[in-house]
Amino acid sequence: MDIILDNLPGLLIAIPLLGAFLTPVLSRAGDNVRNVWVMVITTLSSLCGLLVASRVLEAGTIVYAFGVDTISNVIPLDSGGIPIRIIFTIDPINAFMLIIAAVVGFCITLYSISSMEKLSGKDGFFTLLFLLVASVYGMIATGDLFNFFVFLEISSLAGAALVAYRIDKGVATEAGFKYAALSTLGGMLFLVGVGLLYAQYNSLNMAVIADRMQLTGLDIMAFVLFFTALAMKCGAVPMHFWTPDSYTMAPSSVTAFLVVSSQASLYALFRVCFTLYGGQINPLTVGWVIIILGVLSMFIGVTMAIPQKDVKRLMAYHAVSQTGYMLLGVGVGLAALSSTCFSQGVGMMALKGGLFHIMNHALYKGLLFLTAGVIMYRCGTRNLNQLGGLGHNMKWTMIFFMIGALAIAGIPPFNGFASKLLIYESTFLFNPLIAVIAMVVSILTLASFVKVFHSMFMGPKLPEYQDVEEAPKPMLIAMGILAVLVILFGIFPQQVVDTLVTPAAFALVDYHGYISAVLGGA
Amino acid sequence: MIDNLPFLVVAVTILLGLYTILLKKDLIKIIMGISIVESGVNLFLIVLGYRWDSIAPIFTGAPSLAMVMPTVQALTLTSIVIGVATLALMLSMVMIIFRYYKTTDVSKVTKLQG
Amino acid sequence: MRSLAVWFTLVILGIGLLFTAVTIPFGSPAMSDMDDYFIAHGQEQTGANNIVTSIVFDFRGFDTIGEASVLFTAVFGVSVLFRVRKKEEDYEYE
Amino acid sequence: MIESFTLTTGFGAWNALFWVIAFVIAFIIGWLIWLRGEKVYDTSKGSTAPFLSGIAEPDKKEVHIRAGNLYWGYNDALSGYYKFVKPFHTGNLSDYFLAYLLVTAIVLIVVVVLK
Repeated sequence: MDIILDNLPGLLIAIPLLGAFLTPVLSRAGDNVRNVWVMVITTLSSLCGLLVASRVLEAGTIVYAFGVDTISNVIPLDSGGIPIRIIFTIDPINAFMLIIAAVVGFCITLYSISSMEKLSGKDGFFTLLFLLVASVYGMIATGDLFNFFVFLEISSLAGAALVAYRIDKGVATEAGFKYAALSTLGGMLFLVGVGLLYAQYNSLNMAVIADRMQLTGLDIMAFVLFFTALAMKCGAVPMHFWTPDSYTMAPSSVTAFLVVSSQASLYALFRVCFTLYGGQINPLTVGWVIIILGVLSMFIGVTMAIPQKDVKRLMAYHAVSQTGYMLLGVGVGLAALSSTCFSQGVGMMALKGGLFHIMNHALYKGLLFLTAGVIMYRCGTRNLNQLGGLGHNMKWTMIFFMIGALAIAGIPPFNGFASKLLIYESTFLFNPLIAVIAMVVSILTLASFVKVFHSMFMGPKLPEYQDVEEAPKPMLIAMGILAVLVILFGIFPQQVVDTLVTPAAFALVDYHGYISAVLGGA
Repeated sequence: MIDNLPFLVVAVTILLGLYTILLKKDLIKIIMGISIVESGVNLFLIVLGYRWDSIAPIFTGAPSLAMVMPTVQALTLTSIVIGVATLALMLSMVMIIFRYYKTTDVSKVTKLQG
Repeated sequence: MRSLAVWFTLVILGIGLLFTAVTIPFGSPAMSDMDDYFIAHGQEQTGANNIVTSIVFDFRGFDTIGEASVLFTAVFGVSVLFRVRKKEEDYEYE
Repeated sequence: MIESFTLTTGFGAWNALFWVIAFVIAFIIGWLIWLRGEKVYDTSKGSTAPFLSGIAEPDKKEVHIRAGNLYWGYNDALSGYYKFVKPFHTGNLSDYFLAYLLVTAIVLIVVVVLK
């Protein structure tokens, strides 16, 4: 038992990879065997993620090295204090992201078991899905820059193949190709940055580099390459163009997880700004760059969303807009923490708001994409101009959609409000104009979801959707889990902030803690 | 300056790749541009590890000299395989796009817009 | 307009890359502690005469798993793309 | 008890409980009104059909207001803004690359200048 608990960070990657490698073999035995196998693997991997997270929150940062029994062997005496093996470093913010990936990963796998049953090529689908899950876990957990690049590439490739999965007369392939090409270029430029850091510090470990960072000209070049590659992967305006395309054409369950995968890039962006270049790069400049990207994302995302007629494309633009909130919160945190004009409280609150919003966004946006998937599954169309009157037959879907829509618009008592409140209050103290923009964006979000709600669920029963049925049970259960979490996080926000978000925010700021956790002693 | 010729080659290669990506109109050519950038990055990694007057990091019967840095070579191996994999996926996607759109002109593969 | 942006981008990135190229010392790396460790101990610890092999398959073996997964992903991506599909699967996007 | 529902932001506090109570009260009022309604009525004689001043009920398809007709005023008022923003979303892959690399260049300038 102990050996399993000690090696949990390794199992985090191993279980989904095992699932991926064996799914095509086991699907020879029939659909039922494969479904059971998929459920077993996803349950185990989600449990594993949650266990790792809970151990981190209890006992502090886990440092796990591959290939040695004891951690002390990783940094031999004559290697100049550099870890020679690949290290997983899981501190509270990684734990926070792991919880998101575990919860959403479980829900979408459950959902896709029944949403995929009509389609061909299911074994390939689940294989790629598990690879995507494994790569997201890896991106979150790893403490090694090159290893991060490898997982980034797995997530781009698996994501692109899943986006293109439906083909849809070539349109889905177009979206997948755009995603693959952009993220490959992003990954390549990221690798240039890794090389630049390696050239100076002869290490690939984030903690070592953070410890030795001197901010030479090459480091600044590397910072820019990291920054834009990761900002592009998380879909910040004006690099967001791939987001609506690929979110629209992917199967809905995949879209819900692509949101998490872009948030893993977002996490890495914060890791680069706070830990890797912690205390070295000018926080005011970088903070304002992040704030400007965030404000642009919020505003352009939401205004582009309103006139859309494809429901998933509309939601995808909202994903861009909500990413803006996270960038805004963390950017304000970065800028305010360094500035002497503001108390530490403003910065920490903004940081907490931004991080809490990541979790809330993954939950309600996942829920919304899953409801859009139900509409697609039952009605065969996503065009808002053709839909109508579905509320008569799809009561549960309507309720779930309502919960998600109210949460994304920041209506209390749902979870979107709790995190937006933190962002509003701190941003207002930082710069009132930005807070006003954030509130206007929130109102526009509500307006566009009123439009969607009206045109999908309201109105008389249309003749073509006379006999539309409610979604199948597994899909309802998956949506139900997310909906319950949305409500719980909205009613008990303080508990969530205390147990998950505050440790994460402090871990993000405290880069000395991260370095000493890996290198031992300060 | 002239000592840094390999790095200049890397910079020029990456720039050529970026030029191809930005200014060529054909999807295949864009993929070629990405591939050129990849080659530039791989070359960059290899060049990083070079030390004057040293041999490949293999223990043979040769008189023992200084060896070049091995880590970057291992990274390059990984990076090459990743490059091949992405290339294969992107080319097959272009095949499917061509099958349905009957074109590989990047300005015509724009069904998703607005 | 577009070509202006393209040339602006290329010039700025070109300056950045050329600056990088002339700044990195070629042939005499600033630090080489980790690599010296590999050269000094790689043979005895892993039994490989080729140090690159010992790094690929031992010290950084986890990257190699990732690399294999990338290859696997690409293979499955291609096989999913070229699968035989049912006619009614296509969704008409307008 | 009440504290467990409160989110303290450091500068203020917000309590979810009151919203839940408000929702519950609103639901109860609505339910009471619903209870007072007519329990039995004859559905066979067209008492559920809409009465539009004696004109026949239009087709279901025409009753429902489609999404394209919603927010007409909003779109019209902001048409200048949309004329500016929409052309950027060309769907052309080269433009996607250009946006990414252009932002890289601009951030490079900004970070180097304001180091």
